[in-house]
Order: sequence, then C-alpha cells, then structure tokens
Amino acid sequence: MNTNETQSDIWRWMPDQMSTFASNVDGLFYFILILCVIFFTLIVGAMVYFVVKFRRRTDQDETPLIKGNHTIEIIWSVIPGILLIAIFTWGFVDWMKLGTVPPNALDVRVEGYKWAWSFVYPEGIVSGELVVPVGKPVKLTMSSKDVLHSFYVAEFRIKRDVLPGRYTVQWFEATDTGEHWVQCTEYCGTSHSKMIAKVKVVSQEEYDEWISTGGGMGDDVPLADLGKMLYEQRGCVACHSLDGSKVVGPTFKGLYGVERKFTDGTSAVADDNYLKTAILAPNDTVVEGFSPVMPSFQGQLNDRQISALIEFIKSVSQ
Amino acid sequence: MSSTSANSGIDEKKYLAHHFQNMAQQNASGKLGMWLFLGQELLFFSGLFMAYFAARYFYPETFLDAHTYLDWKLGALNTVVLLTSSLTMALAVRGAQTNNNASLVMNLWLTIILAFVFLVVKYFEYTHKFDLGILPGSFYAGPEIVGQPNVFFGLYFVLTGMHGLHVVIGIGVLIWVALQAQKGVYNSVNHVFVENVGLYWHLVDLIWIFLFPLLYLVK
Amino acid sequence: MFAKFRKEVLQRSADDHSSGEPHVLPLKVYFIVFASLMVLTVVTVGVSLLGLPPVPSIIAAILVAAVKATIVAVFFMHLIAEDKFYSVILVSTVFFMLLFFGLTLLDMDSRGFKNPEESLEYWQQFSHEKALTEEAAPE
Amino acid sequence: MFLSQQRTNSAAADASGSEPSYLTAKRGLMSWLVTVDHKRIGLMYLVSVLFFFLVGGLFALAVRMELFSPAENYFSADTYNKLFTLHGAVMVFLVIIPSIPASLGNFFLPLMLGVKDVAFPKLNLLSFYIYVFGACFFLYTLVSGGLDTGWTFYTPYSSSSSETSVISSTFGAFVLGFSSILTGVNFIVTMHKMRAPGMTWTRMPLFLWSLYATSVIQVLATPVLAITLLLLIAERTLGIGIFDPAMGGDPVLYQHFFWFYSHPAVYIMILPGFGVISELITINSRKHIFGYKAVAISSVSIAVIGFLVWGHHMFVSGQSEFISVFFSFLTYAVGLPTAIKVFSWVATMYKGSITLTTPMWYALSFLFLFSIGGLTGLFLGALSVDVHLHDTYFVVAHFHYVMMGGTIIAFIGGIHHWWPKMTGKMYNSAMGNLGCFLTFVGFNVTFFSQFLMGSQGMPRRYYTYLEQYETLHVISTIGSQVLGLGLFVTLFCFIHSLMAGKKAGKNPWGGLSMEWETESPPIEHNFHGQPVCERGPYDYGK
Repeated sequence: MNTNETQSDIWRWMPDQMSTFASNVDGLFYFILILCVIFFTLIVGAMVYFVVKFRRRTDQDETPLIKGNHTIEIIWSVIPGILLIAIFTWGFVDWMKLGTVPPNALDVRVEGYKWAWSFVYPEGIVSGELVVPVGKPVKLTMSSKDVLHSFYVAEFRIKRDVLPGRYTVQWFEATDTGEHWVQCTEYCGTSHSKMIAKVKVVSQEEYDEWISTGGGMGDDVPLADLGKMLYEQRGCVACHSLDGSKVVGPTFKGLYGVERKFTDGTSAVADDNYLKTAILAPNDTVVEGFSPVMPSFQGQLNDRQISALIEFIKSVSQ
Repeated sequence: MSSTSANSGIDEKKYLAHHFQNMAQQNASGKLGMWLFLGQELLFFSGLFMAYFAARYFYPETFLDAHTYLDWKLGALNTVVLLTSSLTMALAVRGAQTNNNASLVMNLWLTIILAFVFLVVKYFEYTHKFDLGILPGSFYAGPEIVGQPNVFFGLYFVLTGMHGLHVVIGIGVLIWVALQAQKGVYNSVNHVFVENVGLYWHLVDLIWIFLFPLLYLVK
Repeated sequence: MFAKFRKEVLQRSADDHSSGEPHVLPLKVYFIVFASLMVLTVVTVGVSLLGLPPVPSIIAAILVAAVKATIVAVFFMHLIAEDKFYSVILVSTVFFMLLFFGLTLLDMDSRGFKNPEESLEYWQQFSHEKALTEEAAPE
Repeated sequence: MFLSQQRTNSAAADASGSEPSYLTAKRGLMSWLVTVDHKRIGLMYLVSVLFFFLVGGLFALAVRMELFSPAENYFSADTYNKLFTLHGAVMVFLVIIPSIPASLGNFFLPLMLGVKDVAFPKLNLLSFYIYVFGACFFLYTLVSGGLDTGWTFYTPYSSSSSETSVISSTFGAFVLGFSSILTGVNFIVTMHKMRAPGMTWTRMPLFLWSLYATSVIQVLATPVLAITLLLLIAERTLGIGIFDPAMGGDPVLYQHFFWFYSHPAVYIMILPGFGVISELITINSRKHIFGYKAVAISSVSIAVIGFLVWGHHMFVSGQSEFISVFFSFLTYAVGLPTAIKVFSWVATMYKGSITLTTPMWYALSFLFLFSIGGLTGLFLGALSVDVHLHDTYFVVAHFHYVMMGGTIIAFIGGIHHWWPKMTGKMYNSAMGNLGCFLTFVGFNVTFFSQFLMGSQGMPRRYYTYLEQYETLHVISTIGSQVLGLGLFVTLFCFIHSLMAGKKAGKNPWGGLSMEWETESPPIEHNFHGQPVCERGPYDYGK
C-alpha cells in the first residue's frame, strides 16, 4: 500500500493485484462491469430516446395498443439468462480454486480478539504482524476469542469470517513483496475500525532470518524497542493511547509509579508487578471508570516480552 | 333452535358488516384470514423446530442423555388430553354449525377444562425439573450431562414455554367464546368466530403432536 | 384416490341437510378420527421404543406425527369440506418450512467440505487439546 | 370504464358530490385515532413513516459528517457505532418495510378494487397501533443508551458483549413484525374475497399484483424474524445457548435465521416500488403496459424465489462452500424476473405519449438508479468477486441504490402521483421537479463514490479509515448534503401544496384505474354506487 496516493490511486476500481488469486477476481469483476455498462446504456439510452421521441404533443394523441410481444420477451429473458449462467460458472470455478488449499502451504494460526490480530507460526513464534515469504502459499487457520471478526486483505482479494468456537480456513500466495493492511470486516464493537494489522511480504531469505531471530524479537533487541513493537503489534495500541486520551483502556502517558484507584475501592502504585498482573490477569483489578474488557495475555507473552512492555511503559510515562 | 332446516329464518343482515356484500363473502374472508394467520403461526414455530434440529445435530449425545430427565408418561398424558380437547373443540364447532347451542356450550367448557388439565400437568413437570435444579440456559445447576445440557434444557423450556403460552392465549379466547355462546350469539349463520377459534386450537394441538415425540421420545 | 374418498365423505354428509348450511360431517367421523389419533399416539410411543439408530428414529417419529397432523388438519380443521385454497396455504407454509430446515441443515452438514479444519469434529477435538496445552504450559 | 350507478338507497345525497370527503366527514382527534377508514389509516401511516424517515435521515447525515475525515470529527467511536446502527434499524424496520404497502397500499387497495374498505378494518387499525407500539420501543432505545450491534443484531456481539439496550430494540422489531404480518393478511384476504364485479385477476392494476406478492412474503417470512428475535432475547437473558458459541451455540445458525427473513424482506421493500413504477410509467406515457402477464407473474415469482437465496449474504461467513454454490446459482435465478420487469417498463414507453410530470421524473430516475442497483447485484452474486466485495462499501452502495434509489424514490413518486387524490390539492410541479433533481444528483454523488471505495477495499461500519479513501469520503459526504437538501425541498413542496395548492380534479393525470372514478379526496365509503369494471386499467387507445 503506497502511502503517497497519486490521482490514479483514487480513481480506479480494484487495488493492486498482489496474489495469484487477484487476477481471477479482477477478470470476472471487469467482465461483469462491461456487461453492466452495456445493459445500463441500453436501458437508460432507450429510456431517454423514447422520452424525447414520443413526447406528448397534444392531449388527444392516440397511442397504439401494444399488449406485449412474445418474441422480444423471450429474447430478453434468454440472453440475460445465458449471461447470468456464464457469470455464475466463472465465479464458481474461481471459488473452487480459492477453496482448495495447496498441500505445501505454510500453516499460520490466526487469533482474532477484540480489536487486534495475533499470528502463531509453526515454530511457536507469536507475532502481531503477518510476515510471509513471497511466492509461497500460506494457509491461515483462524479462530476468534470473543465475537465475530473477519480477516480481509484487499490486495490479496481474500476474506473469511473468523468465528469463536470454530476454525475457518483460507489461503493466499503473494506474488510480490510489499506491505499491506489486514482489516476486520465483521462489525465487532468499539474499535472495529482499529482492528488492523500489517502483512509484510518479504523475500525467502529475509523470512528465514526473521524466523531465526524469533520473529524480529531476538535477544539482541533492546527492551524498550521490543516493548514498542509489542505495543503496536499485539493490539495494545487499539485501546491504550500514548497521548493521554481515553480510547477504551487507560492511557500509558504518566502511568508508571502513579497511584491507581480501582473499581472495588482499593488502590495501588503502578509499579512492575502491578503492570505484570494487569497484563496476565487484567480483570482482577480494573481501574475506576473503565470496563473489564481486556483479554488476558496468559500464555501469549513470555517473561522477556512482559518486561519489555513494562520498560516501554516506563519510557512513555515521563 | 335445534332444527337443522335452512338457516331457520335467522336474519343475515344482523351479522353482516357494512363493507361485505353477503354472509358467504364475510365468512369466507374470516376463514381465509384465519388460515393465513395459522400459516404464520406455523412458520413462527418452525424457527423453534429449526433450533431443535440444529442443537440436536450439534449435540446428539447430550439429547440422548438429557431427555431421560423428561417423564414421557406425563408427555403422553398431555398428548391424550390435548387430542381429546381437539375432539371436543371440533364437536363444539359442529354444534354451532347445526344450531345445537347446548352441545356448543358443553363442548366449549369441556375444551377449557381439558386445557387447564394440560397446564396443570405441565406445572408438575416444570416444578419437578426446578427441584432437580434444571433451569433454562446459564442458570442450569442440574445433574452432570455430557456436552451442553443447558442447550437441551434451554430449548426444552423455550419450546414448551412458547407452546404453553399459546395454550394460555387459547384458554382466554375460549372462555370469551363460551360466555358469548351461553348468550346464544352463535348459530348456523354466525359461527365463523367459533370455527376460527377451533382452527387455532387445532393448530396448538398440531404443534404439540410434533413436540411430544421430538422432546420426550428421543432414542 | 383421495378425490374419490373426499367426494364419498362429502356425499354422505351432504344428504342429511340442505345446501344453505355449511358442510357438517356426521358424528361418526369425529369419533373414528379421535380413535385413530389415540392409536397413532400409542404407535408414536411404540416407534420410539423400537430402538432404531438415531436418524431413522427421528424420521419415524416425524412421519407418525405428520400422519396425525394431517388427520387433524383434514377432519377437525374441515379442510376436506372447505374450498381448496386453504389447503394450498397450509401446504405452501409447510413447503417453506421444510425449505428453511433443509438448506440450513445441509449447510451445517457440509461444513468441513473443502477444509476439514472447518468441521465441527476438528474443533471439538483440537480445542480440547488446545485447552490442555494452555493449562500444561503456563508462562 | 362506465361507472354504472346502482342507486344505493342509503341517505347518500345525489352523485354530484355534495357528500363530505373522508377528511371532513368526521371531525376531531378521536375521529382520527379510532377510525377504521382505510384512507385515514393510510394517511396516519404516511405521516409516521415520513417522520421516521426524517429521523433515520438525520442519523445518516450524522454518519456521513463523521466520516468526512479519518480523524475523530464530532462523535466518539461508540456514538458513531450507535448512529449507523440506529440509522439502519430505523430505516429498515420503521420506514422502508411499511412505507408503500402501509400508506399508499392501505389508501388505494380498496379504491383500486372498487370496494368500500379492506376485509378487516378493525384489524387494519390494530396493525397501525402495533406499529406505534413497536416504534415506542425504538424511541425508548434512543433514550436509553442507543444500540450498537448493527441493524442485523449478529450474535455473539449482540447477545453477550454489547452493553447497549439490545432487548428493547429487538422487542421493538418483534412487535413491528406483527404490524407487517397483519397488513399482509388484510391485503391478501381483500384481494381474494372483495372485488368490484367484473374485475378479474388480469384486470387488476399491477400495483395490486405487487402488493399481493409483498403480502405473501410478509405473511410467510416475518414470523421467522419474530422467533429469531425472541430467541436472541432469550439468549441474552436466559443464555439458552443456541446462537452464542460461549454457551454452545453457532453464530452462523443465527445468520441463517436472520437472513431467511431479511432477504425476502428486501423484496417486501422493492416489490411495492415496482408496482408504483408500473402505474407511473403507464399513466404518464398513456400506453398499455408491455407484457402485463409477464410483469405480474414476475412479481410473484420474485416473491417465491426470494425465499431460496438468503445464503448469498453469508458466502464468507463460515457457511460451507458447498451450499454457497447453491445460493449463488439461485441468486442469479431471482435476478432474471427483475430484469424482465425493467425491460418491460422501458418497452412500455415505446410509441407512447409521454408527459414529464413530477411522478414521471421520479419514475425515470427510478429506472436509472434501480438499473445501477440491480446490475451491481451481479458482482455480489458471483462467488469469487463477493469474497473481495463482501462487507465493504460496495455492498453499502449496492443496497442504497436498490433501497433508497429504488423504493424511496418510487415511494416519493407515488406520493406525488396520488397526492391530488389523497388531499384534493395539486402540488407545485416546479418545486417537485427541483426536489427530484436535487435528490437524484445528491444520491449519485453520495453513493457512486462508495462503489469505488468498496471495490478498493474500504470495509463497512468503519469509524476511522485508511487515508487512501479520504477523497472519496469527502465527495460522498458532500453528496449526502445535497441529497438531504433535495429531500427537504420535496417535503416543503408537499407542505406548500397542503397550504396553498390548487383544487385538484377527479382525474388530473387521465388514469383509467378505478381510484380515478371517485372524487378527490374521495367520500367516506369511496364510491357512490358500486362501480363495475369493464376493461383493464391500461386500455389506452385502440
């Protein structure tokens, strides 16, 4: 997704074709578009022509009593019928292609939860961004933790709802490197529009290197930077702001070391172990004026990642 | 008034609404309207049966296990009670059509009594379940059953509850019709209302005919 | 066959009153119908005690219930004596109901059609294991 | 059409019309609140539907204002979610489903059939009060924290995680369903059992054919919505666990329940619009409809096939791929009769004598807008393209073109067309044309840009969006202002006509169907004698 929009980016029908499936979808899309333009000009053209040609000249002029014409009626039922069946079959063929996952696909588990995505790689890496090698099919086995979501990447032309209590599967094969947005397209509450994540298509070498460094979160990365990456990728950004404004959860600005009052009347200083329990068991202590909607990150973040987040909150709190 | 001769001189004009041409048109409209209403009721219950089939598809073993807590003998008794009430209702309608007011009134009250018996039996069933802690949905505190017992019992209470509600509505209308019948309002000319109430009652019975085997006799 | 039966019942009930009054079935018909309903209730219970495997036992139960329902509809609800349009309404309503059941059950049945992960069994099996892994390896 | 007068021996004065019209026959508020006259009930429905159209429209303007730029402009995320939800719910349940059948249908069904009233007048009044009762629940929802689940109430969001007043709005929609069912029952019985002598099924105006098809759907589909909403309330309160996966349910099952009603519901919305357009085009081109039987039968076939296609709303929702193929094929089957209707309307205008009255302008803009709406349905019916386009602004544009561009434009055109008959006054056609023009332009600017946004991947119900869509959102917001202006001009045109409109004659447009036989506004029991129908409603010229 190139951030500098040129004029051609606004006035076009389809986003860039970044997956093998995209060309099929665009082919059918433009085929239907041409058909629509033809039929539309036929209908509106005939309408305008008749209105101009058969304007009422006097109040008494007679019109012929045409009750119908079987031949025309048959023609304009059969021809659209054939075209409709053609469109259906083309759509059906591509749909079957989208349904069959190639055998050697890279299997990534996708977890959707209220207002963020997390991707679990076969090697056990949990990342907030979907990093995939170019030219290799990727199979997404998706499930949600709370309400319905939907995994949609416009450039790959793929979309599938993510259901709690069931897996749904879809696949894609990126044809070009680049960065695209994953957007949630099934309404899921307050920050439904913030539930976006990045898809990074990289070359195979870069991908292997990314995997080897534990998903870009290797031990060499300083704690605060690792914390910042986690903050953006693991969905904290969707609810906790850095500039003091209330989104859904409390802001991180000026949080560390400050007295926090809770809904049950008790209070505590926001120090290291308070933040750790707040991450692992958020609904035990809820700050006044907020609702207990934060999902628990138990089993999602290892100790190093939690301390990285705490370092990041410290660095932001000044 | 028990003569069966041609509408024995009952003046049609008394019952004819201003916008109808004659009684035949008025009766036919009333019955057609009732049948459309019954069609709509049937589709209303179709949603419940669909929920039943879906839940049974998802949790077959729960249904097998949980239905043992339903006493099928009480269910069978209720079926017999409702079928008899359907008979007495049909006889009541026949009484109205043949100007036999006595049989109309007697059968109507019989139907009402049988409907009450049905509700009483249902009351015992429900209290028996509440004692076991079997409450609908998330209030379920009953015995341990594999799978999702709250789904089966939630459905059981919704299905029989909705049907019971329709029985209660039926009783209300039947009492009103019985009181009118005692005043001799209905005769062979003006009997469409009794017939419509009869159609509604037979539909309620129809729904129970399907409910009984699906809920109580799950094998 | 049904038309002959219907004409025969109507003919027998038509001879004892003039055309002015609505068709009224003879008393005997009501009690025969009631008796058959009682017998069919016993059959319903009997069928369920046969111990058929789950799916056939549902179909059998529904068939018996359907027979009882048609008897109630045809005799008690006077469909046999009324003009055919009411039966058309009833039948079309039942048709739309079955349509609703059929397509929805067909969808639920064919869920794991292309990818087995989407089927219900996969989730019940794996979510069971996933729950275990979460308990087994707390951070 | 000879109106053979059968002298009625009632105390009616002579036929010259010294009898008071239905508006002046009885006076006082009570005479309106407890009337069983189908014309007064029709007017009461018209006023309440237009009121809620204003309420829903204001929500729409608020939504568009907020989307002017990706940043937080006027409302917080929660308020925005409530705004688009209430816009959807008010427009669907309170405006567009009762709009044409309840107001114009109630008023003109008996007049067009040549009878005194609908089959069950008291039931007609009862369904109006059920409508008001249901509307009160929606007003209570507005007051008590709104609703933020989307008009579709999808579980598990609506059953477990939404804290807004879901129960009162679901119960409101449940109650409104009954008003729709009872109107449907009333219309079917009236059309079957009550007709002027000589009026066979093929001599009925096409508006009645489309009302018949609509009523069939109303009676057969709405109860499934009623039970769905009751189960949703039971799910949210008792937790019976059919739809909510946390308690063992299946959210896709809810979508099946919901769309089994809601797709036929979109045909409840559009079919009366087709009926109005058949009337407008034939009268204003003064020519027999092209293919009466084809147009009439296609209304009923749309109603029947409409029950088979609900799955095309759920191609990507986790529904099995196998059944999606079945639904996609049938979606194209239901597209065909709609296409036949549009072609027949255009063919009707061939060799006609066309006047460009305001209703005709609305009919022409209907043909323009509905063609776009209908044709874009082809994209969404194709399985592979729908994967890309589902739940994006392409879908929003599609259903606004069909619902707003179709039903509401036909509704306003129908009000203009029958305004002289209903109120006895003419409207200023220049102002009416201006309103139509502004609505047409504003509509296209608002929603055509949304097609582009949608196919580029802009998701629905988004409070903030990626910067690449900003220009199109700006255009769409400006368009919505013009659209709002156009509708206000139309409203002013009606009010102006009520105040200062010229007296309208019996038959200002030269129509041949029966409602033009009686005075405007008609007398209380519609006709002086019992009119007899000798020939079809479109037998212009020989």
